[in-house]
Amino acid sequence: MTVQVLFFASLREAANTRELHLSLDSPVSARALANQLENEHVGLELRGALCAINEHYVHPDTLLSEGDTVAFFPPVSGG
Amino acid sequence: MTVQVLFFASLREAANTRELHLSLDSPVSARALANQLENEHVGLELRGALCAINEHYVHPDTLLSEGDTVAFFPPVSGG
Amino acid sequence: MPEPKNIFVVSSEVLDITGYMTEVTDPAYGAVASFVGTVRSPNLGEDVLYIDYEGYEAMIKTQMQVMADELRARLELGHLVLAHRLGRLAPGEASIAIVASSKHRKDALLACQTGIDRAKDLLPVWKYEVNPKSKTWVKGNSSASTPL
Amino acid sequence: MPEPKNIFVVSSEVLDITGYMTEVTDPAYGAVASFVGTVRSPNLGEDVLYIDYEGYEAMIKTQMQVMADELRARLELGHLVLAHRLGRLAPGEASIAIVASSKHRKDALLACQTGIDRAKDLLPVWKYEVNPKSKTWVKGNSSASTPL
Repeated sequence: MTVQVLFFASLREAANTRELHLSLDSPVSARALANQLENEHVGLELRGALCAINEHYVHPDTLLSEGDTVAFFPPVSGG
Repeated sequence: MTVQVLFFASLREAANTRELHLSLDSPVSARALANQLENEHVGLELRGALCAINEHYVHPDTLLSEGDTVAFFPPVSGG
Repeated sequence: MPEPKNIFVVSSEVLDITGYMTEVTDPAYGAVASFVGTVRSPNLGEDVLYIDYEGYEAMIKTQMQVMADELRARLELGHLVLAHRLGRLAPGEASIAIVASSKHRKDALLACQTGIDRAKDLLPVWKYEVNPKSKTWVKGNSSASTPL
Repeated sequence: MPEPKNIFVVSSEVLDITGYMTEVTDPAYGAVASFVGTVRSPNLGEDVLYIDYEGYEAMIKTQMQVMADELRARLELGHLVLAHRLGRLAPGEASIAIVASSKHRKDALLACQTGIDRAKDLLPVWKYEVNPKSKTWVKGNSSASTPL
């Protein structure tokens, strides 16, 4: 299955990209995907990050589905 | 002593004036002045009215001083 | 840190809400809150044609100072505008505005909330409401002091 | 009674607070409240040169809908504007605005108070603050969900 991954703010800088398109072999959780991304991107540290799937906050154990947009970002500081 | 008396809203209409200048023989309270005004102005009913002396709310038993401006008005409905 | 300022407006002109917000905005204060009361129509089921606001102008300003002192005693505020319009107002027009800045968002908002409650207690203003069926002085609030 | 409307704005243009207040004002609703957050300087003792606001625009709008639904479930609101600016902002410029009308003054003010708290929890926005001594991502808030 394919998913789109987005990074923001300091995680965008650490990943050195804003957006990835990935093919995954089997259903994985946001947390498992995060672990895979940390292994593939030296310096990317996702511990403490928030995850959203399709623009909604999710628990890291949520499983991804085909076509999902998964975003990883630091705790928010808007306003 | 002399005092200025002001009426507002429905009391202005009932008194048929916005302003009076009165000479009083002796120190009187706002309440005593109100009674005197009701006797002098047919149809003026001050029961339930608020009193202010020199732009500050006062208890009706407050004594007037030379030169005071005494206002009588209905409960306020601003905003 | 700029000196916190009070601005009191009593006027029969249209209230300049945008101007008040500009007046209170200051880089030293990160929060600006406002409350604006407008003439409501329908009211109690009847369309309102207009409301005539009568006020005791000198005392309104004196009581605005009382309000500002009360608010500043309780809240850490930057600049504060208290404004009341008088005269004839059509539905939807602004009759009262409270605008405050603060370093703290809660304080700016509380100034508006406490401020509008106190304005309704303290400001000597009376509404004469005119609709197609009746013309009446709006029943008021006497909590500012003991009535006669 | 007009249909209550939500207006969501995410933009790198100057926030048009006056326009938002006009949008929510309606004779059917007697109260209009606003909260505006502005870039504060000095912050933590240092003059701020500017702040770059980065946002996840699509998700900001989705979360503004979540916020509006939450607010309307609890409060009786008229019209509601939720606006967040992105990009480079100088001290004193408005970064966020919440503007609400209501028949009830308390509800309009509570929409602003609850709204700004929820905006700081929910909206995916990050601040990069630049002062003469340092450039830093402002430490954020993770209360919207369980972090990794």
